Amino acid sequence: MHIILNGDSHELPGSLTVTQLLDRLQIDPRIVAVEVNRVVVKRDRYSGTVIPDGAEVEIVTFVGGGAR
Amino acid sequence: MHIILNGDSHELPGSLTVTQLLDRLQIDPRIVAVEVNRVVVKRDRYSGTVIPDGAEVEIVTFVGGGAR
Amino acid sequence: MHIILNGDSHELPGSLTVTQLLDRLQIDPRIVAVEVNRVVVKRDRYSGTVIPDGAEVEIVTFVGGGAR
Amino acid sequence: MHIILNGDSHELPGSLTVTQLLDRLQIDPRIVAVEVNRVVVKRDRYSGTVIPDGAEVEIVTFVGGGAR
Amino acid sequence: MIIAGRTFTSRLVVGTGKYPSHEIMKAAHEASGTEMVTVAVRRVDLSGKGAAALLSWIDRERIFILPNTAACYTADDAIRTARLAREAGLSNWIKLEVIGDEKSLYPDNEALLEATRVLVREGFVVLPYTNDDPIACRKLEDAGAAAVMPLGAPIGSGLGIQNPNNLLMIKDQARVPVIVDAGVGTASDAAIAMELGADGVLMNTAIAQASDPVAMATAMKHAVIAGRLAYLAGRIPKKPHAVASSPTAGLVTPGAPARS
Amino acid sequence: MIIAGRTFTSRLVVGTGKYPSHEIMKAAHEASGTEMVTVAVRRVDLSGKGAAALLSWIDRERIFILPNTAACYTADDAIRTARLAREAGLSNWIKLEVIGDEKSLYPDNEALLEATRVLVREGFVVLPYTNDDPIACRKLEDAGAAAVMPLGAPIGSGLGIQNPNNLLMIKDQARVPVIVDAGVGTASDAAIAMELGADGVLMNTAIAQASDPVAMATAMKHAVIAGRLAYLAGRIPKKPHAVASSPTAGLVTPGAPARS
Amino acid sequence: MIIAGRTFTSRLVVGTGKYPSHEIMKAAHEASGTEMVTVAVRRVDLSGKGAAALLSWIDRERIFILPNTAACYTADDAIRTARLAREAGLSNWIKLEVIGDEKSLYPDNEALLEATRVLVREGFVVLPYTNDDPIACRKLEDAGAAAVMPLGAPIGSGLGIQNPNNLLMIKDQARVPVIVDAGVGTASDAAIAMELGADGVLMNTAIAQASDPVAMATAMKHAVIAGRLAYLAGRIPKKPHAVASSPTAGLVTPGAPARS
Amino acid sequence: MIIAGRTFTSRLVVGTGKYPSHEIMKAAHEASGTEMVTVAVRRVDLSGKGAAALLSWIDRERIFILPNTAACYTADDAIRTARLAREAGLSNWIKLEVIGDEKSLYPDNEALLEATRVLVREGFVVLPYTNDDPIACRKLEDAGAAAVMPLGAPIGSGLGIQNPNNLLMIKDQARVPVIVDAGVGTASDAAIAMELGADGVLMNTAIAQASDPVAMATAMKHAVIAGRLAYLAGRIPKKPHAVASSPTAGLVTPGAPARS
Repeated sequence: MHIILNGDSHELPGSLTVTQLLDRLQIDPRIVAVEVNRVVVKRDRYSGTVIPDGAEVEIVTFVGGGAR
Repeated sequence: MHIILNGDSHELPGSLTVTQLLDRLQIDPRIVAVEVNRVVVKRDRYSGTVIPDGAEVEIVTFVGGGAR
Repeated sequence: MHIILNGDSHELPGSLTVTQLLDRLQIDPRIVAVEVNRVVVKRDRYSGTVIPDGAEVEIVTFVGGGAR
Repeated sequence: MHIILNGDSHELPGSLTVTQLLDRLQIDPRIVAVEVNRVVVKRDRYSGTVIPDGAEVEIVTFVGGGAR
Repeated sequence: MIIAGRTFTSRLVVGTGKYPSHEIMKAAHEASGTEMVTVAVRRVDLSGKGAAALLSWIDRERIFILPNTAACYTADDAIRTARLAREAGLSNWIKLEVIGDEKSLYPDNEALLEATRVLVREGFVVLPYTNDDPIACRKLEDAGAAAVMPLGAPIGSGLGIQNPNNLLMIKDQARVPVIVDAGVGTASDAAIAMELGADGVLMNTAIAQASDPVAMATAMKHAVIAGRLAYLAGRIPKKPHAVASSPTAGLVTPGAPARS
Repeated sequence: MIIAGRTFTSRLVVGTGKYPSHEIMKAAHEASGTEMVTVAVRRVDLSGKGAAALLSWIDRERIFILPNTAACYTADDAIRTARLAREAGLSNWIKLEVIGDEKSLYPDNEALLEATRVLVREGFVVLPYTNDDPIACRKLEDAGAAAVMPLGAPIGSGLGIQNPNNLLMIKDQARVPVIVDAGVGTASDAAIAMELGADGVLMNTAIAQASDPVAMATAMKHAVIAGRLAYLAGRIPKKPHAVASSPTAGLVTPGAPARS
Repeated sequence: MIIAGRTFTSRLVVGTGKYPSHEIMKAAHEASGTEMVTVAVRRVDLSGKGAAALLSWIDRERIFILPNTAACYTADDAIRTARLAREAGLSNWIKLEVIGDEKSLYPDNEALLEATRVLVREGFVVLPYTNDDPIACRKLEDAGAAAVMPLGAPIGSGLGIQNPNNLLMIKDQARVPVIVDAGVGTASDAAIAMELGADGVLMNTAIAQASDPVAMATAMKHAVIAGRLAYLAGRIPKKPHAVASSPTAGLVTPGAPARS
Repeated sequence: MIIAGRTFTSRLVVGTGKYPSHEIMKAAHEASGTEMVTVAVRRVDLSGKGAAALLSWIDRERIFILPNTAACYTADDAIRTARLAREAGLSNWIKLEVIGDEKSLYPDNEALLEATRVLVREGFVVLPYTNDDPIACRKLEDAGAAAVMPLGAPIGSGLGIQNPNNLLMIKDQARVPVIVDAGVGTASDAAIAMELGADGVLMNTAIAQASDPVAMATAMKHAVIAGRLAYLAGRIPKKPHAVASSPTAGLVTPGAPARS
C-alpha cells in the first residue's frame, strides 16, 4: 500500500491505523498531530482511524521558531 | 409632489425632468452630477429622465478638499 | 562689630572666633563649611580663627540639587 | 647657497630675492604667497626681500578643499 | 511622472481645501508649479447663496483635476461618490479614499481594496489613498490601481515621513507610481519622501494652513525638485562613527558593539 | 497582563528559534523570566535522526506554550496549521501569522482577518501578528482576537519601533492587550515599546542571535520592567528649546517658527 | 564602575533636588539602588527656620555623596565652591559645573577646563559636567578629570540622548569612565545611554519630577541594568530594507549604516 | 545673507575638493548657484608638473573665494595659514579651522577661540568652523567672528543634522549669520538646516562625491531655497497622536512637544 507521508511517497505493508503508523515510525504520539487527507485526526480516534490507500498523511510536531 | 433633495424634503409643483429641476433650482448643469434613487443619471439623459414621486435626489458638485 | 554674613550685614557683640560664631548662630559645625574673606577656614582652625571686623563670612551647607 | 624650500633642501646659485626665486621656479607670483623664516612676505616687498642663506621658505597656493 | 499614460512634469500634487481664500489658493497653486489638484465632491448648496464655484479658481489649462472620495467611510459610499464625480464631467480619474476611523483618518484597506476592484472594472483610473503597508500596496496594484498613495503620517498631522523603511519597501516592489499622500509638514518632509524614491507627493494642509501659503507652495516646489534630483544623483553613503576593533564596528547607531 | 482570562506576570514573550543550542535557549528562557514562548509547527523529521524534542527543553511548569503559524502564506494554510497545533495537545491558543511577502515577512491583513474570523468561531484563542495599522487592529479585535500583535519593525530587522505614533493610536483604542511583535533589536527598543503603552513585547532574534543570548535575555527582562514602570510612573514632559517671541515657540522640532 | 579607585556596583547616579518631599527622595534613592547622589552647596539659612538637614535623609552607609558646583558661572566661583564643599567634610570629590548660559545651562568648556586643572592640582577628584564634544572630553581627561560627564540633552529637558554619534566617539577614546549627565527623560533614554557604552548615567529631574518618583526610580534601576547588559551581550545588527538594484541602496533610511 | 557687510544672494557655500575633475567641479559650482566657495592653502608643487591652477576653474566674476585653514591642528598653524592666504591676494576673509582630532575632524574650540581673537585683531573677517555648542558659538561671536559655522555632523559623514535642538539654540542667540558647516549628506539635510533657521549651509563631500555631482549641486540649490522659504513661510504645527485619558499624553513620541 502506498501513501504520501509528509510530502514524500511511502510504502506500507498493508492497511494501518494511525496508531499503528506512529508505532511503526517510532513516533511518540503525545507530541505530534496527524492529518489524513487534509483533515486533522483527533487524538482519541488514532486507533480507530484506518489510513486509506493513496492517502496524504501529515505528521507534525513543534519546533523552534518565533518572530524570526 | 414630494422628493428628498440632498437630504431634505422638497416640494415640487409636479412631475419634472432632471433638466427642469436644475433649471428651477438655477443650477448650472455643467458642474454638477445628479443621482436619482442612488443611481447616477447620465448627463445626456437629464432631459429624458423624469423624477418619480418620493425620489431621493442628490445634486453634487466639486468643493475644496484634499489630503486634509 | 560688623560683618557681612552670607551677603547680609550682621552685628556682632564683639570679636568672635568661628567656633563662637557658629555657636551663637546655633549651627552644627559638622555639616557646614566656613569662608572668611573668601578663604576657606579649615575645620581644625575654627577655634583659633578670629573673625576680623568688617569681614565677609560665608557659611554653607549641602542642599538638594543635581543635574536639574 | 642652501635653503629649505617647502620642507625640502634646495640649492640656489647665490643670493636671490623672492621675485628672482619665483622667476627661477617659473611660478606666477599672482596666485601664491611666500613665507621666509615663518614670516609672510608682503607682495610689494618681493623684489626687495633677499632670501638669507639657510632660510626656510614656504611658497603656497590655493588648492581644492572644503569641509571634507 | 506618468500615471495611466498621462505625463506630469511636476511631481507635486496639491489640495484645494483649507486655504484662507480662493485668491490665495489660486496663487499657491501657481507658485507650486503643480499640474494636478484634488477636489472633493459635496452636495450643492441649495440655500441660494451661490458659493463661488471652486473650479473657476483653478487654471484648467495647466492643471488636471483629480476628484476624491474624501469623507467616505464605506466601499459603497466611495464607489457612489466616484461615479458621481465621473458624471460631473471632469474625467474618469478618482483619488479613492475609504476612511476607517474618524480620529486618525487612516484608510480601511479592506474596503479600499474592494472599492478599487469595483471601480477598475468600471473603467476608472483609481489612485487609492492607503497606509504605508507594502502588502496592501501590492494588492491594490494587483487590483488595477493606476498608482498607490501611501500615507507618510496621519492626514493634517505635519509629522513628516514616519516610517521611511516602509516607503522603501513599497517603492522597491511597485510597478506603478508611488505618491506619498498625507503627513508632510514642511519642505524637508517632501524632499525626504522624494529621496526615498517616491514618484510624487500629495499635500494640502502643509501649504494651505502655513502662515504664508504662497511662500510654502514655492518651498514645496523646490523641495520636490531637490528630493527627486538628490535621489537620482546618488547620495554619498552615511558614515556613522566607527568603533575600533569590533566585529560590528559602525553597524549600529545607536546600538553598540559587544565588549567582554 | 491578562489574555483570554489567563494572567501572565511577565510581559515578555519569547521565541524558540535560531538559538545556538537547546541548552542556551533553555538558559535564556529562564534568564528572561518569560512565562510564554512561541513554537512553530513543522513536519516530523522521518529520517530516523530523532531530533531532540523541542518541548523537552521548555519548562512547562512555568512557561505556557503558544504555537504559531509561521511560514503560512494563505488563510487556509494558517487555519489548517492552527488546527494541527491544537490537536497536538498543548492548548487552543494560536499566534496567527499569515505572511504576505517572503522578503518583508509582513502580514497579509486581509487573509489574517479571514483566518481570525474562522478560528475564533472554532473556539481558538487567537493572537494575530499584524502590522502597525490601527484600523487592522480594530478589525481583528472586532473579529474576536484575544490580543493584537502589531509589528514594531520587520521580523528579524532589529530596527526598533519604527512608528511610535501608530502604536500610540493602536493602544489608545484597544480593549484587548497589545503585544509588540517583531522588530526589537536591543533592550531600549523593548523599553520604548512598553513606554508607549504596550501590554507586552514578543521577540526572538534579538535574544537568540545576540552574541550572548543569556545576557541579552536578562537585559530584556529588565528592559520590559523598566519600560512598564516608566509608563506607569508618568514621565516628565519633553522640553525642546523654546524659541523666544514666537507664537509657535517650542512646538516644532526640527521645524521652525515663522519670521517676517 | 570604578572611579578614582572607588568601586560602585550601581551605575546610576542621582540627584537630590526637586523632589516633592524628603521622604519621597529617600524612598526613590532606595528604589533606584544608587550608590552615589549629588548635592549642591548653598548658604546656610540663618532665618532660624532649621530646614531639615538634607544629609539626614541620605543613607550614608550605602550612598556616597558627591557635592557639585551647580549654579557657578565662572571658574573662580566653581573653584571656591569646591573648596568649601571639601571643607564641609564629606570628601574631596567634586561634580564640577561651570555654567555658560542661564537659559540652556550648557557648560562653559573653556572655564571648565581651567577649573579642572586647578582643582586636580589641589588634589580633588574632579568629575566635570561637559557637553558632548569629544575634543573637550579628551582635554578634560588630559587635565586629570577622574571621569567625564557629557550631557545627553539640556538639563531638565527630558529629551533623551540627542547625539548618539558623539557619545560613541567620546566613549571610544576615553580612558576614564564616561557618565551621561543630564537629558534623560524616561527609562529607555537611560538604556540607550548605556547601550552606547556609557559607564554610568546621572539624572535628577526625570526621577524627582515624575508623577511617581519612586516608581520611576525603580524603572531607572532596571533600565540602566538592561542597557548595560545589552551592551555587553552584543546586539544583533540592524537590517534596514535593502533596495535591490539601486545605487543608493538602503542609504536613505535615517540612522542606517551605509552597508549593514 | 549678509556677512561682514557683503551680500550673498545664494545661501549655499560649497567646497572645491574631491571632485572627479576640475570640469565637473566647475559645472557643479554653476549648477549650485553658489556665490562663495572655499579653497585650501597648500605648498606649491615644485615638481614641475604644473597642476592646473585651481583658481582658473572658478568663475571669480560670480563667485567669492573663501580661503580656509583646513588641516591645521594648532592655533599657530591656523594663524600662519590665514596670513599666507591673505597675502596670496584674494581677500582678508578666512574660514578658520583648528582641528582637534584626526579621526573625528572635530574642532578644538579652545584653540579656535584663541586664533579667532588674534586674527580679528589683525583685521581678518573670520568665519570659524566650530561644533554645535551654543556657548562656544557665543564666545566666538564675542571674539569678533563675522559668522559662526557649527557642524551638523562630522565632516564627510553625510549623517545630516545630528542635534537640531542645538542649532535652534545657536540661532536663537546669534547676532551674526549662522552657517551649518559639515555633515550634510543629501538635499533634505540642507533643507532641514535652513528650516531650523540657519542663514546658510556649507558643504563639499555631499556634492563632490555624489554619483552625479552636477545633479546633486542642482538638488542642493533647490533644497536651500526650499528650506529657507519654508522657514519664512511658517510651517503648520506638528500634531502627534493625542492620547485621550493618559497622564503621559503624547509625551512619548520622539520629537513630540511637551503639550500638543
